[in-house]
Amino acid sequence: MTAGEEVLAVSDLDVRYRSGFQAVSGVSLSLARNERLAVIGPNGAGKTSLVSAICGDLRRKASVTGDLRIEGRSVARRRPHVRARMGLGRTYQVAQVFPGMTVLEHLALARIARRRGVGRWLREVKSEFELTDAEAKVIDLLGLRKVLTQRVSQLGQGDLKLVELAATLCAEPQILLLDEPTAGMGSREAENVCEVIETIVALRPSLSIILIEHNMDVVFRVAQRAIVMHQGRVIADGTPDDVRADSEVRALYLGYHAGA
Amino acid sequence: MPRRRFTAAAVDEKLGKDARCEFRVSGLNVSYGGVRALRDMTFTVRHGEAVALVGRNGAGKTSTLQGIMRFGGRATGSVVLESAAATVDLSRAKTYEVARAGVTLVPDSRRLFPRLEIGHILRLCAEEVVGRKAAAERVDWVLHLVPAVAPWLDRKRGELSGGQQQLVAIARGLAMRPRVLLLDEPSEGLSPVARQDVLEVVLNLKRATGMAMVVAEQNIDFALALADSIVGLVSGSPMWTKDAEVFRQDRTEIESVVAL
Amino acid sequence: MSRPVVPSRWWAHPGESLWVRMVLIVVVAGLYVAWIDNVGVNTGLGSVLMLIIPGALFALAMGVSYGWCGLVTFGQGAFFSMGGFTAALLREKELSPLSVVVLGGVVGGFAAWVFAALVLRRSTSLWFAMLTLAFGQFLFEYGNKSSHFGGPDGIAGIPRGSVFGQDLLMQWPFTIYSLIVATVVMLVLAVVYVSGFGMVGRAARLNSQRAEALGLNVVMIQVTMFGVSGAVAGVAGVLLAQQQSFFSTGYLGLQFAGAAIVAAMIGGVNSYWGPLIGFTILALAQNQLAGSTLGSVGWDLVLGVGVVIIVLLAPDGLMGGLDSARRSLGRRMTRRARVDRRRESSEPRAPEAVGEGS
Amino acid sequence: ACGGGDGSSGSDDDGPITIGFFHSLSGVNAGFGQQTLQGAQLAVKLANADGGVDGRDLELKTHDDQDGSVSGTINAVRALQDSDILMGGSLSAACAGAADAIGQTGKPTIYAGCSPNEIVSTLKRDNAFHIFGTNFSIGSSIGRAMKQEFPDVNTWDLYCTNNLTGFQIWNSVYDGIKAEGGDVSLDQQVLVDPTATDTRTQVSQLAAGAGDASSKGLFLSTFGAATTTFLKGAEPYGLTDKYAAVATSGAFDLTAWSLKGTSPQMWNGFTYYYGAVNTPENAAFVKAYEDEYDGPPSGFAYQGYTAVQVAIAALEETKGDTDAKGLIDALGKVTVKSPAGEIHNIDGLNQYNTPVVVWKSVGDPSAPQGLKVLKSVLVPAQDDINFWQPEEDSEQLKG
Amino acid sequence: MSSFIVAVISGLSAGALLFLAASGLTLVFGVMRIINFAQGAMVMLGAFIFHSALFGQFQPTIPAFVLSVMITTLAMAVFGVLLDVILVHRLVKLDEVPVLLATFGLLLAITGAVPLLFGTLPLSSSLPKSIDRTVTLGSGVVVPLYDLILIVVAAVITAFLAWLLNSTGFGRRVKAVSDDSDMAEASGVRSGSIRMLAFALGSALAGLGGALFAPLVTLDSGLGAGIVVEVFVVIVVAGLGSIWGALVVCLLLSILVAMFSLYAADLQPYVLYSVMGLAILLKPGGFFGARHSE
Ligand SMILES: Nc1ncnc2c1ncn2[C@@H]1O[C@H](COP(=O)(O)OP(=O)(O)OP(=O)(O)O)[C@@H](O)[C@H]1O
Ligand SMILES: Nc1ncnc2c1ncn2[C@@H]1O[C@H](COP(=O)(O)OP(=O)(O)OP(=O)(O)O)[C@@H](O)[C@H]1O
Ligand SMILES: [Mg+2]
Ligand SMILES: [Mg+2]
Repeated sequence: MTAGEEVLAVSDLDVRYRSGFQAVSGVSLSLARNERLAVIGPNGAGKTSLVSAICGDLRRKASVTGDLRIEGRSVARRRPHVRARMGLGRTYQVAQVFPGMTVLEHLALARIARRRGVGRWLREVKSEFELTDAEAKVIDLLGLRKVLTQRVSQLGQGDLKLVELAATLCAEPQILLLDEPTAGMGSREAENVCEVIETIVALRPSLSIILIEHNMDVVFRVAQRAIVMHQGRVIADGTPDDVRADSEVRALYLGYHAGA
Repeated sequence: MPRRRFTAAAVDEKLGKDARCEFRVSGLNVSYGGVRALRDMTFTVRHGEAVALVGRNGAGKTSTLQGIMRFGGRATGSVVLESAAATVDLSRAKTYEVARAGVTLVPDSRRLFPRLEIGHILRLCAEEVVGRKAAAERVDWVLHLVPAVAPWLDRKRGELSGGQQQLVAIARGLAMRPRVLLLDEPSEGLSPVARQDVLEVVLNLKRATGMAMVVAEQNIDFALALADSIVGLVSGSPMWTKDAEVFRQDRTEIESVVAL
Repeated sequence: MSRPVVPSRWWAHPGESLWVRMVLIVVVAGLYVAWIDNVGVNTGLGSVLMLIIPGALFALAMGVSYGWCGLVTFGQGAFFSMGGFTAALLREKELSPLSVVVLGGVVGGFAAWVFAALVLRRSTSLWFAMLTLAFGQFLFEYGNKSSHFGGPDGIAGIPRGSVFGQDLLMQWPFTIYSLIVATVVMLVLAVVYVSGFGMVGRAARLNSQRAEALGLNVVMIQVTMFGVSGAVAGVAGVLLAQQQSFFSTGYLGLQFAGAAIVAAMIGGVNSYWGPLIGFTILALAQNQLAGSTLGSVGWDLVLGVGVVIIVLLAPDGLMGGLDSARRSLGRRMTRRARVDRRRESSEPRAPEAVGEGS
Repeated sequence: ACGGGDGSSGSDDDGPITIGFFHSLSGVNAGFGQQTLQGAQLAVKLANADGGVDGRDLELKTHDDQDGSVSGTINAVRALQDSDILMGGSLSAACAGAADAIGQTGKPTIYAGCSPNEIVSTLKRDNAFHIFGTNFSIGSSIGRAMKQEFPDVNTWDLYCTNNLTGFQIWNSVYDGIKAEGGDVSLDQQVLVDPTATDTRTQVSQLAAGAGDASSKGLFLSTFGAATTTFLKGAEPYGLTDKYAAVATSGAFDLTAWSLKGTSPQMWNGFTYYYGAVNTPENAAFVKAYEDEYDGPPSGFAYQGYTAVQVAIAALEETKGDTDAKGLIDALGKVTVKSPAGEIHNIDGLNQYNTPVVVWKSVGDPSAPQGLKVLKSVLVPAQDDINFWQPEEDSEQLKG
Repeated sequence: MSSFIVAVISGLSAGALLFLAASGLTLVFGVMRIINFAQGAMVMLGAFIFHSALFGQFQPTIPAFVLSVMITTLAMAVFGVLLDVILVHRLVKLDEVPVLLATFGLLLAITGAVPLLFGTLPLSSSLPKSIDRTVTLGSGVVVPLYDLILIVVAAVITAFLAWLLNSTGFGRRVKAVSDDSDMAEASGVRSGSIRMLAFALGSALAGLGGALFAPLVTLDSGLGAGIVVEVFVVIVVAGLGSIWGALVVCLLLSILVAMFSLYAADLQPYVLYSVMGLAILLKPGGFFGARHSE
């Protein structure tokens, strides 16, 4: 488990939607253990499609070709839950939650998903309602404690994203894929999200992260490396500073006069 | 009030067919599922002028344009078209009525109908506004203005590149005989060359027809090249409205809003 | 470890004292039936109860398949009938009625499980719904033709037998017997409902994509839950067959399954008690309306309009409505409940932690 | 704790005597149920006009069997609960579902319907009496009549619903012909799906293979809608005219009624057809019925009427006493002048010896109900036929 | 050989009727992504309306027959508009499974309303005398004239629908609305009205199917549920959204059923369902399915 070991390898990935639109073309990337990679690019560049393809969420919507390896094992033909059990965990651009459930139940679900063995199905859900210290810390940082027993249908879009993040973290993934975790949030919440990511990274040294973000502050704070996508292709790859200096990136994404 | 006041013909009759119109938006609020995305947006565009909305991702540019069209979220506030002769209040109009009154949106993701051929799309949209008889003529006029589109008439969306689609989207907007053209990120996803093409088309149009325009842009060069005044948006609220001339010399303020 | 407080909603969900409540219900119902038998009104509510039980269990099976894991089925009558025909075909074997019940449950459950496993791996829940309809119809055709199943005239002479020396031929022993079987089924389901498995099933219904992304095998969960639903339907079928001494292919039709869907939806598909209550209400209502035009000829109209209204206005049914009414009663009651719990709670820091945040 | 012991919880002695009516009043079979109800109502009305039974009025309480659904069975229990004597039943599932309750309460019960052999045998309870024919009695009566009318027709084409009832009826027809010493062989047999709505394919098949049918018979082992659909499919081919004999079972008058006087020449066997029975009782019944309702009585109306007649006869026997035991005894003893003739219980069988009418008719728009009777035969029930114990059933078509 | 041809032709005509029932469903799905469980019930309602529109004539003249068919089609179109105003426009926002349940409710409601409106006795009417006959095709094959008429009508309807959807302004608007209803609205298309029209057209097709079906059968309230099962089989095999696909599958399936009733009558009831099962296993989205959005 040394850092630098490759945990996720994507090679030559194509995503073509049923409508015929090719959203991702020939993307290859590799993610090392404990690496934090940002994916940036204009709207419609294919960032979300890339992440969804990695998770296997596009099965019925698009044809996905190319190879995909988690910890060296090819998963290109595996269903999403298998990939998740191999360590993938993701959040969505528009928070995906279970509308009738409470926040606590979301956390319990993630915990059940994490466990192995038949026993996890049979235990009463209530016994899953206890938080570990790490989870309690995440919950407190995200300010979710006061809504723990509320149904998520009563929460706003921003809070939903926090709930989703907390639940995803509860499932203890090895590779965390975050799709615009701070979009639609105020600066304070965005700050909290960053802090949570930092906390988790500190607690779990083996965690790797792919972060899609439009908020450059977050990108600079969290990511060690950034790739830029445009029209389904990777057009730049490097440290955030390198990327920012890249003229094509400036032209296409940051704008010609982006401050350096 | 009778609905027919919003047919294209009725609006023509009221405002005067080729009259110079002023387009006023004031106190526009937009919310999505209870979450406010835009607060108190106010601006005015005169005949032959263009306003650019600038701001970061998620600042509310798209929400402004979609709020004017009444689609997407829930919008409140006043939207009026005014000529010397009369005023048409679009605050309570339905989306298609706004469109028929001559306020035309070129949306950010282009949103061409995938199952229709380009020629049919142009024809269809023209018919809705100018009627069946005048439509062919109108489409010819558009093809004359944007000749690049002519060879693609029998293709479908899936057979066009992003930049090509953008041109078609603009052509579709023009086919609807706009008094006010709402352009959402017209330069997005375009190669610099394509961007130059689009800019030329739009500038020509402005000069030639005196069409009023509202442009949502992240690309400052594009915005400055096109607009006469600029509205700076920060997290859902307009911060300032200034003459574009101010920024042609000094861009610091605009960059502080748009860039990092 | 901290344990946050969870408000109790026992009327929508079985709580921890479930066993006590169940036993209480059986005792009360039993006493009631015994009482009416003693006063001599042997065709009163007691027999209505006996007649309602199989239907109510069947409605519950609908709830399990749609409400608990998101699979709409128009062909659940197939598994109900498998139970019923199990009893019918074994009518001469002199088996104990309880073992027939178990067998019927196993047959229905296994068939449902196999069916779902074959279909669900390949298609969505929408196609699944349509396929269940065709499946039921297929068996209907088959049953009607094959003499093994008595054709449209059914099979009669199904014995009730005796349990623990108690002859079930008479009405009230049979009612008690049905009640006990139903209670056991409910207890098993309660275990499922409050377990992780039950919650995961609901998650699959609410947002299957999210559930998969969390690492939950949605297809496996749905297939298993559908098996459970089939087993409940099978048990209900056996009970009906024993009660009527008769079973026919008529129960395979859309009509029968449709009424159960409606019942489940009226009560609230995703609640534990909902389908039972929905069915009881419907049965009693129809009983009351019988004789009026609306109650007889136009009953389907009432059902149909009911479904439409529920889908549009109250997708969680009566139980969901009660639940949100309770919630909107305000925080006061909840708070009081919390205070009470705090007194009971042996855990020192639990309640204080709630609501205090970072 | 036996339920049968205290079945007298009904009405007190001064109020009206209640006859429970339990039948399909909703759903696909509602038409039949409603007709039966009309017959029963007429009988009650006539009896009350006559002063009731022993000075007490009769009252009919209706309950819907809802096609045998579970809540329909609940209604059966209710029907038993608030009546002194119960009549009803037409649909298999509903009858059978209620049979148990009927047996346990020990209330005197009259089944007016329930034709399939198996059903009838499952309904057997000591307190219940069956007064009309089964598939077996109707089929074999048709067979006998066919042999007498068409001694030379030995070859038959069969158009048959692909289920047990369809098979049973044909097999009984076969037995009936054989019993008269005839010879039967099947030429074409075309099976139709009982749930199918569109059966033109099968009809055209029959037409294509009919060949020279002038010496053949055609038997339609179908009911109601299936028969109508057949006739419509056969119309363009002129198929029914090609055969020497065409026969069907069931309440063909309803079918013919819906065909508005266009039905072809057809033999039919059922418990009753008003135009095919020549008794003074029938004339009175038809007159009373026509006065009360719009048209003449159907077979179902007759069944309802006769069932109530039987009930009244039993009540008169007990002098209005509604005690269950006495009534059951009376039901075993009485003789009733039904429109189709005198009927009584066959000793020890809880089953009446009701005759079967076999008649030939042709559509005639000017005739009442659009049907003209050309000929009729009343086949008395054979005393040696025991409906309760149907002969061993076959999955094979005979012939 | 001649019985073979007869079977093919009667299969074709049965398929033509089935298609009239299924086409409305396919159309409505194509536009609104709504699976209308009640389509079969609407066909039944059409048949009853047809019967009423004959005003008691049992065997109408040809003009009366044609007029009644037209009245029925029109009445069902109006019914479709009413349904859209009351119910359907609310369904567009729901997920597919609740939609299925709601339209199932509609099926129940129509089935329950029919006996209230038209009475409980089975009803029946007949074809005009002059078309209720057979024609002899070459080599002694005798087939009912009406079978041929039905086949022609189905072909005409298919061609009409294909023309309407692919070559007219209405068709383009329908596609635009179903592709992206918000954007269509922003392009000036009254998407609500287009939806209403499309649904009315779907209902009108059900009415037409019912009217052409009515003279062949006895009408009772059980008719709707029977039709819906067959229609679902077609939909599962054909996939949703393709008119031609629906036609082809209706015809092939009906011929197959006819063949079975000719050569293996015992197995005939199972044919449809076996084909359906096979289709699910081999081609889960149907053989002609338009892209099936999740
Ligand atoms: N289901 C779909 N069917 C067809 N095209 C799709 C679908 N989903 C996305 N697309 C198209 O694929 C392209 C890439 O979309 P994607 O969501 O991956 O972009 P993104 O980089 O995440 O953009 P954003 O920053 O706006 O989230 C877009 O042009 C989009 O229109
Ligand atoms: N359909 C929607 N549902 C919920 N929230 C939305 C929706 N559309 C936009 N928002 C939210 O509204 C806010 C404003 O978004 P908007 O699209 O107007 O921004 P924008 O300035 O156009 O950004 P961009 O440069 O990314 O196009 C964002 O926070 C976004 O998350
Ligand atoms: Mg994205
Ligand atoms: Mg935007």
